[in-house]
Amino acid sequence: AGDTIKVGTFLSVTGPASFLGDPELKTLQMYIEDINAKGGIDGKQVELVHYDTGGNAKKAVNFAKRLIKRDKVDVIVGGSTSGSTLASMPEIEKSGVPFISLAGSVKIVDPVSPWTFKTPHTDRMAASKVYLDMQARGITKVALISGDGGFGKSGRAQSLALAPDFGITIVADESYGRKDTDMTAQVTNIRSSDAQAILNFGFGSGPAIVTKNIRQLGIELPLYQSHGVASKKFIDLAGDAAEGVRLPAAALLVADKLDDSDQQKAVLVAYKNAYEAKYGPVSTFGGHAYDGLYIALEAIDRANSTDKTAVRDQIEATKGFVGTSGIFTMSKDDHLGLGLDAFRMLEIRNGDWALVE
Amino acid sequence: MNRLKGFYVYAAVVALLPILFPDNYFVTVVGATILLNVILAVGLNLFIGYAGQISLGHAAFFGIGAYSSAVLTTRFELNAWLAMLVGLGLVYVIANLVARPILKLKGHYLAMATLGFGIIVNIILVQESSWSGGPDGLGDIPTLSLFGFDIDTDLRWYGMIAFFSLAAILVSLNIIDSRAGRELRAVHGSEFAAQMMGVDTVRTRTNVFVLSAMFASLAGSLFAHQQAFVSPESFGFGFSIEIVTMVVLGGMASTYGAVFGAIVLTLLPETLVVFEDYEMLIFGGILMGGMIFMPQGLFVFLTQKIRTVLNHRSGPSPKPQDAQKTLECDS
Amino acid sequence: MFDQIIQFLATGLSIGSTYALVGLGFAIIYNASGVVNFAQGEFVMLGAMSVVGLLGAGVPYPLALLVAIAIVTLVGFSLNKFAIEPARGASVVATIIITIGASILLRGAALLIWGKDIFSMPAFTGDEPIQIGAATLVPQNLWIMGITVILVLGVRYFFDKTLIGKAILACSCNKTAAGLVGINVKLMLLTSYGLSAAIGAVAGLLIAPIAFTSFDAGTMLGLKGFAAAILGGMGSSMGAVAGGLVLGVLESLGAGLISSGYKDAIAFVIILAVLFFKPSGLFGFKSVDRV
Amino acid sequence: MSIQLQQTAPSSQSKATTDPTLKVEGLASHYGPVQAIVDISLEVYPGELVTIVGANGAGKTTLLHTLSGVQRASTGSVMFEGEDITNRPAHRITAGGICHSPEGRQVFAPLSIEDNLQLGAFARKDDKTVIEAEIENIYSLFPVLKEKRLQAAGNLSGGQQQMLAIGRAMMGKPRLLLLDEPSMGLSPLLVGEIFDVIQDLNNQGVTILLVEQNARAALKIADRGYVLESGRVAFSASAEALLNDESVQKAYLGH
Amino acid sequence: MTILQAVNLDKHFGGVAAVTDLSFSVTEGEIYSVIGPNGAGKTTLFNMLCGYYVPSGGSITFAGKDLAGMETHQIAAQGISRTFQNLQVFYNMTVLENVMVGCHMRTRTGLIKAALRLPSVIREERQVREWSLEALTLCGLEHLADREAGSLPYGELKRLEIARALASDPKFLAMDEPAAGLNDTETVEMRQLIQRLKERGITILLVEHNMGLVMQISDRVLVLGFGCLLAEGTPQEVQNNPAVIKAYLGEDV
Ligand SMILES: Nc1ncnc2c1ncn2[C@@H]1O[C@H](COP(=O)(O)OP(=O)(O)OP(=O)(O)O)[C@@H](O)[C@H]1O
Ligand SMILES: Nc1ncnc2c1ncn2[C@@H]1O[C@H](COP(=O)(O)OP(=O)(O)OP(=O)(O)O)[C@@H](O)[C@H]1O
Ligand SMILES: [Mg+2]
Ligand SMILES: [Mg+2]
Repeated sequence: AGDTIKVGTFLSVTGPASFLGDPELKTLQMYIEDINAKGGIDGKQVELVHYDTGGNAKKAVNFAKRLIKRDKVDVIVGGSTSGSTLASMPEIEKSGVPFISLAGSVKIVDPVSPWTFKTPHTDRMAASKVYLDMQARGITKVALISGDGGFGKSGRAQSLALAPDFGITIVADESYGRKDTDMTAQVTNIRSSDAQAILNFGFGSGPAIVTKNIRQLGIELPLYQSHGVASKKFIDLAGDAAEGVRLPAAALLVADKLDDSDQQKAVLVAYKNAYEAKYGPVSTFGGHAYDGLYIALEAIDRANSTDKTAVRDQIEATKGFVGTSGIFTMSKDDHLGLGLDAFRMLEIRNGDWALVE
Repeated sequence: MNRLKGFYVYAAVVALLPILFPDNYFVTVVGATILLNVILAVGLNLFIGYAGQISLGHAAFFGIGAYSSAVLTTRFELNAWLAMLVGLGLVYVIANLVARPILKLKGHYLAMATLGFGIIVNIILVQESSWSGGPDGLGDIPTLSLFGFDIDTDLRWYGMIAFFSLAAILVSLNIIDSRAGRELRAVHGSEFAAQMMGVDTVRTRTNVFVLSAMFASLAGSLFAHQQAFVSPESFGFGFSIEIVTMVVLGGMASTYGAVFGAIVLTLLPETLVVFEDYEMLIFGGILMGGMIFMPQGLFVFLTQKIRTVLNHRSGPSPKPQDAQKTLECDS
Repeated sequence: MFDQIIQFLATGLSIGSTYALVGLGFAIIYNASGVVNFAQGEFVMLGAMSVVGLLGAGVPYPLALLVAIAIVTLVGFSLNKFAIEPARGASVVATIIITIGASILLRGAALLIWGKDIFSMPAFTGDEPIQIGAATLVPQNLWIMGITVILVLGVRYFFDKTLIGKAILACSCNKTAAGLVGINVKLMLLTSYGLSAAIGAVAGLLIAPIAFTSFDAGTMLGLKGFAAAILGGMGSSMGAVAGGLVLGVLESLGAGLISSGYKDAIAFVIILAVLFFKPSGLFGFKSVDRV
Repeated sequence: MSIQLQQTAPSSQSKATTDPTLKVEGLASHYGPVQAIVDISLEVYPGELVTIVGANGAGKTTLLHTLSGVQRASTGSVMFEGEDITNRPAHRITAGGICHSPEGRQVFAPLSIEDNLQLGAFARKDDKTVIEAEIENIYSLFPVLKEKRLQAAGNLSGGQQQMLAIGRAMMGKPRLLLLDEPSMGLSPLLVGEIFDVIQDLNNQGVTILLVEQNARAALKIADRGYVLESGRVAFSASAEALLNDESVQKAYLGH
Repeated sequence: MTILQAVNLDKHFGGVAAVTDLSFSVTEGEIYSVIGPNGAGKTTLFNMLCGYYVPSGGSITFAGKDLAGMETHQIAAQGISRTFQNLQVFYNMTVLENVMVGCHMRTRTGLIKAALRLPSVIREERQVREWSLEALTLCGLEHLADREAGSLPYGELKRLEIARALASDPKFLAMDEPAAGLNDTETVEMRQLIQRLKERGITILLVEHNMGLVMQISDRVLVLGFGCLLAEGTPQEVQNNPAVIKAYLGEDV
């Protein structure tokens, strides 16, 4: 590529995972415009090439190819869902283009593939964070419920695998479909188990319905959700039933409530203000795109070229990058670069997020 | 007699395009997808267009083929071609097993049953993650190789898929133009009269169902190796509908119609991506418009147009009314 | 255990009622033209989304409900007038593809108008759970079941007892003859599209308070409604209800007693089994064709 | 056909002065590029019974379909009681007083016989009791229909369906009745009866245009007849003249 | 020699008895007609013979074989063919193709052979075309061979069904009202056609309301009334049977 830096992206802007892809795209567009207005990177303008996968893995593969072959992008920041990321990875790895995924599954970076990175916390981290909190409350018996999409399934697998490490037994294991309209049956089973808490992995409308159904059936157990519901929308949908729900999430949701000494605060507040001024309430998902974009561009900046290998190496050399999800320090063996501390445990109180400490 | 004139022209175009544009995304990548979809559409057309049946679960066979190849080559390190054959065999068995109960049904009931079958297969792929990889899918599928040649570039894949795709069309043309093909259409025209002429219609319907399922399985195996990754959502209800749409939009009971439908329906979204949020609106509109103004299908419409232009038939001919020749109601 | 099963049944009947309503919409258009309207789910979505939009614009709640039904009915009319009617000579399958196109178009339109968000809608009469025996339901569940019963009886009366209802049936079985006895086939089709759009809208605004709504909320409901209509016997209003309730209960029992991951598969296996023994559904007429 | 019969005036004297109930001029109709009827002109006067004869494929059915709005006319005009009804939709033509018992019966198969008959009166505004009385009347003509009144029409035997189709057309209380081969599939006993019924209706003042393969019987009760050949009116004459015409006998009456 | 034998046949639909305790036999090479009022059960009898309806009781034997339990295509394979009162034409094919389907049982090509289009397939196609044209010619339809079947008028469709049935080279042909919709002159042609078929050695079972035709060509006539046997005999005998006259023919015939 000549005098522009081409950033390619394929996102689920429509379809079931549009709540991921939509803020991600907006974030990319907003910041690239901003960067270009400020003179670009090394004097080069940044160009964004984007395709909407509609959440379809097959399309993701073709669009990845299209980005590589036809648009000849320098770096790819995209892949809203784990499914579309995993699907396009073989092609991207084969072509050797640096790729920063915005999807959650731990499988993307474990085992590490040479060209693929990611910015969101993994589902394994989410499960660990939840279990830590449960441990602190003395909970040992947990009812698990999850959506049967990629996110929920993967979260469920991690939750099942990690439970013994935290001395936790899973006493119920239920699931629901993406478009199910009522989860009372599953929740009824949970009610008759001897669980001390409930953990739900899922996104979209499902978790909100689960939350409402749980309260309707008069279950008063602590309810944990995953980072899949880390947007204001969840509180809107679940309404009163959301009170007391806990979830692990990036600090972005509570940016204003952070201590001023918090290293991330400046970045978070800046992102939040910029995004909300233009589009409305932030979600953590757009933040992942922010992190991915800046990690990529800073690597290109440091590499002083768009040579693919050089950029890849520089991404691996990312150190202490303060993003919205946490502080990233990557390496050859760690293509995520976040620690468990990047997650904050939040609780919904009075229709708003609150930090649990 | 030039029964295959159209086929030769089409084959020439398929062969020439990559020679003229060897590194063009729309030729080698989208083109390969089109050719793959052609296999699916041409196969399903035998069942829907000619035999007059309906299947809303065809993607399931596509998926079974793909997963057979994926699982056997990754988990059991079976030779890819062997895996493909095993997939075909598996689909043969499954299609035969479901055919008997399912093909008892007619019309919308058949649509529902095939749809249900498709959904069940998809749920199994999602739930049985221990071998299927679940919703996250299954990756690292080795590529195909032929005589020691790895099929590892888009161009080679184009060639590979083109070969099978052309073979599929040829087979379909041959079948239609034979006793077996007339059997299919007779089942469509009047099942009982066909039986009275000695056609074992249950067997006919089963055979064509199995055959079109095997077309799909073949396409699935190719797809798995080409993409090196499979996940259940590629084989869901939506894709089943898409294949049916290809067949109908192109023009039912016409092999070239199915080909045409596959081309249009693959290219359309690929070109509409630039419209972003308007994509769905436009796509839906085009689909409706196409069927409203060309209810017989694009291909039939175009060939008729060309023929009338060539024949210089003057004078407007009124639209034929759908005079009902049969007494029976649609069931 | 027994209490649980009661709860499963109650939940199943409530979910099933919404499937029944969607299935009823399918039955009406099928009765008039032999076509399965794949945009039926989108009517449901549009109903709910319109209410959300109207409430957002400050329209009072009960009025918003009525206006939403009117809007969707109009959409139904338009679908017939501008897409189905002009496609003269289209086969049943071609017409079905038109409705598939319409469903995509309507979803696309909803996306442009309301965006991708999921919306909630207030319940008709509050969220306070009601205990009925061993089962807990919310008031909205009762609204769903009640209105379903009323609509089904109405539709059944319409087709069985009124001449217009019979005229609609006549259209689907022989358009030519229908015209010859003086039935305005176009008008009947228009009526049936309007009617089933209205019923779809009602289903939408009944269920949205429980299950939320978004531009793509219609697809799955449409599919379940289709399954309900087929299970009960295509074209029969009682069948649609029976099919919907059976489907709902199967799902609920399947999820509760066997496996929530496989609950849809269980439901479909049972539908297939029923069709195997009753190829025209639970209440469907055997097709009458003589040679 | 070569012989020249004189173009007959309407049979009964009074009719000559009245306007025709049905006046068809230069009517043509196509199926796609195929022309099925060409330049057909004919008149039917009030109270007349006119029959149309012709070989298979002559265009008789197409003509009736074009009159009743099932088939589009490509040129020409159809006037009914002085009003131009060319290419009006079928249901409006029916409502205007023309009923058509079509070829191939076309009963509403899944509906009951009673429903079929009720629908026959769909275009009428009459009172329910009036209609019910008329249904009873049809039942007395065809008792077997009453016996099976609640059964699906599709399960009837061929001849029974034919009775139903005729009954359904009669239920429309037409001023002009188009009958396409009403005797087809009926037993000899009933063929006789059907012709009696047709004659009765005609005597009650219903104008009738009758297409029949049983040309002899048809001509016996008809006032006039038209002979159709390859979509054209070859000639027309009084029924009596046609019956006695040698070439008509040879071509249509089996002699 | 008896080719078809029905013994105590019964068929009822719910409460309606369509055929009751009917026994008769057809001799090889004859024209055997079945007449009777509308709804007497004639078509139902055909439908049982062809396996479309399963008899409620009784049996049908064809050339010594019991047809019970056989499927329609197996019955067809015995050498039975038929035409239909409610036309069952393949409207999605041309006239010639309709008849070519009739040759189904005389040919072998299956899916696989067809897919590969072996030389034998091409040869067979040629043969089928020849047979079909022959059958069309016999029925006077050869000039319509390439027309879409859907565009034929009613009368010609009836003859098309006969041509199709003939293409299967049947031993036994059941015809359901072949003359319906034909005028008297055309009926004469039909009579000649049926007679030619008889000369070819085809046994014919004829249902027809046209008494002129029936009485002229039938060897024997069976009269059904309300599903029961009313009379059987030569045309002469039947015609003069008072019960038949009362129930079916009417006084003035
Ligand atoms: N649907 C159609 N498509 C094309 N051509 C048709 C169609 N229907 C009829 N025709 C043609 O129109 C001509 C007139 O047919 P029509 O059915 O009116 O004849 P008819 O006089 O009623 O014959 P019949 O005595 O057999 O009923 C015939 O040549 C026929 O082939
Ligand atoms: N599937 C069915 N269901 C119910 N009744 C039936 C069915 N088939 C036939 N019938 C009844 O059985 C009787 C015999 O019918 P069939 O068609 O055999 O008469 P047919 O002798 O052929 O009369 P036609 O001369 O009018 O053709 C009729 O009363 C008919 O209503
Ligand atoms: Mg005719
Ligand atoms: Mg009969």
